[in-house]
Amino acid sequence: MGLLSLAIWTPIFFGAVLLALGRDDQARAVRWIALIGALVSFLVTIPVYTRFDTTSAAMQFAEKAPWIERFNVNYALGVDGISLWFVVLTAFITLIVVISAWEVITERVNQYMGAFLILSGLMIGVFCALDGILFYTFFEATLIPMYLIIGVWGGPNKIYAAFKFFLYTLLGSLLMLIALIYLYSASQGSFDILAWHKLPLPMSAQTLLFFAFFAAFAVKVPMWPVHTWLPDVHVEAPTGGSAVLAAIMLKLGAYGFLRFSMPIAPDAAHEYAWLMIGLSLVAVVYVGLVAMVQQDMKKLVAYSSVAHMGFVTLGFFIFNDLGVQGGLVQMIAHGFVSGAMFLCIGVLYDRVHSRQIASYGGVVNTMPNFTAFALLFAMANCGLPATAGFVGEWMVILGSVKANFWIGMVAASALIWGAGYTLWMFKRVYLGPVANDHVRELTDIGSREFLMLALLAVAVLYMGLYPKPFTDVMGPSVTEFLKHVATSKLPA
Amino acid sequence: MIDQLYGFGNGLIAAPWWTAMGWPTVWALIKIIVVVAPLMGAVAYLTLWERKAIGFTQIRVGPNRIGPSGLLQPIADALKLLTKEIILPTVASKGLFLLGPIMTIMPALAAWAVIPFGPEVAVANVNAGLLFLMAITSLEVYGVIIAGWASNSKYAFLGALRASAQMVSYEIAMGFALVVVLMVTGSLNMTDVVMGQAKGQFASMGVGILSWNWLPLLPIFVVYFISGLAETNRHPFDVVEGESEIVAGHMIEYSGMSFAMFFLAEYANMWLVSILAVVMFLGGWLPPFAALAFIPGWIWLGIKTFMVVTMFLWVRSTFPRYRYDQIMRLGWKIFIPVTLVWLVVVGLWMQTPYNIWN
Amino acid sequence: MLDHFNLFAVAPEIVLLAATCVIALLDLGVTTRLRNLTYVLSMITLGVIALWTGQLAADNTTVYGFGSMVVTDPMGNWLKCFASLAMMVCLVYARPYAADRDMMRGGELFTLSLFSLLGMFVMISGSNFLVIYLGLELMTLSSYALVALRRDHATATEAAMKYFVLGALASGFLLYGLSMLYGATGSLDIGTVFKVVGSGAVKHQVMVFGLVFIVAGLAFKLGAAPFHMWIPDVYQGAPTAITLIIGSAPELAAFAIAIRLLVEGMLPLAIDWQQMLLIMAIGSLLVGNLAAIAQTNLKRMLAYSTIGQMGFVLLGLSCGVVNGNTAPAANAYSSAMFYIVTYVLTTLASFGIILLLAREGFESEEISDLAGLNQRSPLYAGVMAICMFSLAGVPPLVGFYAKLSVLQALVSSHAPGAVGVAIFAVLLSLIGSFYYLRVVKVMYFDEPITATTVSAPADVRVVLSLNGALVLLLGILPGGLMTLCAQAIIKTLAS
Amino acid sequence: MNLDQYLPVLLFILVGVAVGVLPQVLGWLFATGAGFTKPDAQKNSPYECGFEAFEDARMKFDVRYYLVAILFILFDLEIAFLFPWAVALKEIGPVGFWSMMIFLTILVVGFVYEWKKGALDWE
Amino acid sequence: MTLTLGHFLSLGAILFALSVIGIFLNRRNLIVLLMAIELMLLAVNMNFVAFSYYLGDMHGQVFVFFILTVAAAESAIGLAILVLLFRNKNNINVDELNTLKG
Repeated sequence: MGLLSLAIWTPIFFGAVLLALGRDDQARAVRWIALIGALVSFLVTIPVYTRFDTTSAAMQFAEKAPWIERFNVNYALGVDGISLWFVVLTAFITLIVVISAWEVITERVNQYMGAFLILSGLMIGVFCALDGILFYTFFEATLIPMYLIIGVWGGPNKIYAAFKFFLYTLLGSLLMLIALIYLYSASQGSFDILAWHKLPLPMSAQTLLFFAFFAAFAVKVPMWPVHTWLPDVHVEAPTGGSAVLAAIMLKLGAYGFLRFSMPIAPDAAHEYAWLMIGLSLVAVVYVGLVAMVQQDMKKLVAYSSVAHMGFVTLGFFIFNDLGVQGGLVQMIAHGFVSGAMFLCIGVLYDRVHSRQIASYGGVVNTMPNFTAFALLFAMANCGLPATAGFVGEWMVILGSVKANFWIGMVAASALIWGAGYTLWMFKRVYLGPVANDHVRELTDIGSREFLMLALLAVAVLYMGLYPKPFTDVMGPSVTEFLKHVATSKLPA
Repeated sequence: MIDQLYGFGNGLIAAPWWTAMGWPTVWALIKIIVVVAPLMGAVAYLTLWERKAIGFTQIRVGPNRIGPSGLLQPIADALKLLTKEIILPTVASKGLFLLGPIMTIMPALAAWAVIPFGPEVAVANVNAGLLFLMAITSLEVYGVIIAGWASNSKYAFLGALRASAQMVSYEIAMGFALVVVLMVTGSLNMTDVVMGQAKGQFASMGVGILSWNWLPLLPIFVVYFISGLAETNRHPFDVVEGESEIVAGHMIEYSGMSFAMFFLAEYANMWLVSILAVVMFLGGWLPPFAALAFIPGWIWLGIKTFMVVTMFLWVRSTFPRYRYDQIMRLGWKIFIPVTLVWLVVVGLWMQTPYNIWN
Repeated sequence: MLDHFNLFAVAPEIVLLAATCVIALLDLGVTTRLRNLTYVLSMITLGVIALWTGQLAADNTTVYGFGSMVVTDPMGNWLKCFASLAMMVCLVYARPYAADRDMMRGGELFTLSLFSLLGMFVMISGSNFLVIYLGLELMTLSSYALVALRRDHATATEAAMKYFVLGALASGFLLYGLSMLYGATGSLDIGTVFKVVGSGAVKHQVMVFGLVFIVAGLAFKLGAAPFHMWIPDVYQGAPTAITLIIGSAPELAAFAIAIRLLVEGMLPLAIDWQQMLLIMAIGSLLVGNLAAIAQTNLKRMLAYSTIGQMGFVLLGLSCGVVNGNTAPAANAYSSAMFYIVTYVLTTLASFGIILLLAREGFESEEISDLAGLNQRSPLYAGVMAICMFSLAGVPPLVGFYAKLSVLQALVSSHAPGAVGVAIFAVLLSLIGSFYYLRVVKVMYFDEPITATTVSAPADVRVVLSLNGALVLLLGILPGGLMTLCAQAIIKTLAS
Repeated sequence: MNLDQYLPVLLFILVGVAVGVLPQVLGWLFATGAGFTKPDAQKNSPYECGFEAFEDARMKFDVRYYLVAILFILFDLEIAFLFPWAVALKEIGPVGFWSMMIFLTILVVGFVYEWKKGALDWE
Repeated sequence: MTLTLGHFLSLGAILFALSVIGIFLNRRNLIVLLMAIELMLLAVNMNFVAFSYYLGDMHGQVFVFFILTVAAAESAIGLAILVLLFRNKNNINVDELNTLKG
């Protein structure tokens, strides 16, 4: 079994074991097994990074085995510079989520942990898949555990949120399914993504394909105006769900743009770049403004996610090195930061059971250690230098300025909005005098929460201070990617 | 004999339509009347014979007032019935009520169309004769049902239900019996059925009576005869009209000539069943011994039929009435298995070299 | 003709018939409440038949018998194998339910099921209109009686009556079409009909006239709109155990006769019947998916879902021939076969859950009766969830690959408008996923209304778990079954 | 189609109907038509052993009659199957014979089944 | 006037149409419905016999035989269901079959 298979199936195996054997009266054992599973899964991904050849743009650790011979579907896996970091990130975040749920989840623990572990495996699968159907399978399969996570452990309005999440994303991906089948037919019976990259396609076909993929990925990213599911879902999802959703699931969409839309339909991508850029900018500015008026912390972070993802798509569609790499870095950084933000909110929510900004005030007085972490993550969220958030945003802004000054201008304004809503929220929640009795009774974070936040903090700082390992990995692949995208696929 | 008349009528009127349609129709009508008229007479006198026969069994004389030895009794009965009022019960369904007797008498008569009275002598010597018989006699049930339903009387209704259930039950046994006859005959034509019995070892030795079907198919013959009793709702299967419980069954509301129709039909059916028994099991018009071949076939047929029909009367005067559940048990649990078994036996027999029906 | 008997061609049928007769007679002496002897014998029979037909199918040979009135080919054998297995599973699920509802005073549940299966076998084997018709009737007559098996239940008898009337109507339609085709081609033999139809010697209008009736009759049997009206009523009204029996294996047989009549008999008329099937497919997708949303009764919802799923099967059947080119045929029909086989598998499990949850005096028919099932029994909730997600077409469950293969066949046929139809189908299945999700929601998100634990006999537990696992497993590894269907269809088309 | 032989059959049926109709008409003419009738409510009411007829006679009746009807339909059809077989038995040889034996075996299975089930019991 | 195939087919078609109309328009009595179904099968038989005769092919008549048998079995089951229905609902009106209409 190859490394990537191991990375995919280890968490799924542990998840299945938990589902099959776990019982609530053995919650303790279940938690430990889950932790071991998450840890092992994370450790398995380490060699993927360490053994990765950063000089090559080719798919590495490739695996290929016939899966559905009837349709020439293969179990084809591989990572390149674009996808490598997401594999590691996913396993990492899962580990964090398992820790975060340790004492919080008391009912059906095995199902909660199992769902996250399986989800983790599936998401790694999405990033590794080199076959259209395999990709689609993983892509869609993630909906099931997430649907259950939101629906079972979510907030009061969880059912609405779960349905909205499922149906929204399903709608988009079904159109993608048609696109995949169309490509299968157009490529004389192949579901190989890399083969599709080389497939010449007329403009009309490219346009249709582009929009079919757009339907799937834009919803997932989510881009304005199909982002409306995200705040609802984040609000209702349990902490771990929100964290995974923001940290990784959104990246599936953005990743899809890089893997499918742009290389398969490069001409259409160029043609409709204006649209993508426009939507991204709207996301960055408008959604940033919307975030500012939120009363609910989770909603605020959710809108901020939309805005940050706007940066990612913006970076992709300005078609230059800085932009694409910046987008990728931003994705990873956002994975750490938004995950951390949601976990912070979770920490508060576990104690006070409210997400309203108004319910808090002066938390710093009772939870000093926690506030320190929260401050760090808030800084990262608004893109302060030396944090992870800074690197990506800065690269994207530079890239867009290179492409078009005004786009750069507008994008840069996002820094202001980001600082505005994040810091304002920070001030209202953490600073000032103790607002009420709930806050007065708060106890500071324990060692479990400390560990979890510390891990994330290290990651955020490391990435902010020393982004080279990230950009090194991406470099060749991004260059290759841009070269590929720049070549027209229209039949001569 | 009768056939020679055919050419005679043909020349009467010279017109194409006449030879094509007209004459055959007229001729067929003549033949029918030749059959029906004596039949009606036979039916009428069967009633007398029945009363006489029962009288004899019970050591009394029977009807003896009208005519010499009561010989005009049937005619008196007919006249009486003719002048009786036909009552239409107010709650009855009028149309069906009148249809009932017609549906009863029609099959009883129409079945005679295929009965052979001699070699090739039948009103219609059709190839599917036996099938036609099955079909037309099955219609008998309709008359009963319609009469019982239309009367809208509880006794009539119950009687009709019983009668129909009984008739259809025994029709199965009868059907199986016919199938066995068919197996050995290999033809649905009634004449063939009779001629099939003219062959065989005993027939060639001059004792044709032993070659007739009744001997090798004895169980079937017995089943057929008893089923015939049940089919015609005759004693001891007459719970249908059992006077002591449901008065007259489906006929209770009928009077005058309407009632007479049921009566006629019942006796016509007795004749029918008898002549069928003769045709299928007792060699039809064949003489029992070659030595007696000088007597014409139709006389043999008449003698045999008379004997069988007399057995009906004999049975009536001898046996007590069955209970209804006993009737059903006899039909379903005894006759059907017996006929099935005999069917298989005969079939196997025909596969062996000892097959006597080649 | 008598020398062409070739009893080998119908050997499994003969054994099945004999075994059924023996079981029926032995059952007369059985007095136990659960009819253990009958049950065990039925299981053994079905198991043997399934293995045997599977073995025959694996041999990959085509044998004609009785003057080519019957044929055993891989497609038929596989369908028979699956039908026997499905019937086995049905009976395992149905037995406790039936025993609780006074439906097992006699062993008719088993014997009628076996006879129904025999009818399916005959249908599947039929290579002659007469044989197909007889098989069809044997199957449906047994089904009518099965639906009416619960004698004291007004709704069940009403369902039986409706099923009977509409089923008879369907047979009448089919027969009328067959008579027309017989008149037009002068033969009842499907092979000869094919030749005559292909020769173009017969007036097109006559054949199309007959074809319309045949397609209508088939659509009745498959439950495709606009001939679907019996499905919801019968599914809801019949005792759940019987709903399971009539909703699973017979679909396989209906598919088989669709292939036999339309493809083997009238492929040259494909251009005509494909249009009809396509319209019915679209209608079924619309009716099934839209009407299902409004249902609160789980069985009725599954009935509408069946109609919707049949729409996909018909889509698969309707794209085999494009512009007279039969190249896409194998692909199209094998996708339809895969679809229907997996659909039956999923249906078995979902109705199995309903049966499992039903207790004496409680039917568990409403969707709300599933509330909080996850808390009461995570395993069964999991199985049900797997089924629902599979029916909704979410990977990695088998339902997705079924939809994929049908859509793939549709798009790859390059028929004009195929992509449009595919998108339409996909959008409707999105609507469909809403009501499937609702079931999952009720099971997982709602609080249980009763605290009773779910208990079931060991055989039901094991089979149900296996069934659910199979839906998942076939989703993860669908290739084998797909290849199997493809080879079977190719072999059938070649002969 | 040579149906000449069936003309007399048809005519015979018609005559049968006529024989059913004519006497009734005659009877009506003689008795009713001649004005001898004296209908009254009692006479025209259904016979109830002297009791008043108080309800419609078309009531529910025993389900066993249905059972008999159903069984009859089935058995009668088996006989219909046997008819052509019996006619042709001499030509079809052992194969034909044994085919029907198989059929009869199945029939007997059904027969035994219903017997044991009590469908043939009238009590 | 000679009878042609067309006449028989027309008769078959008329009978068939009558029976279909009978099934769909009959709102009163289930027995009538059963009879309509039988009529439908007879219409088909008419077709088969006519075709069989004009084609000079026996198979059609064999088919008729089987249809008759099946029709009998069908009516037997239909009657049985009808009896059950009557016992459960105390009437056999088509209109009363309405508990199952969601």
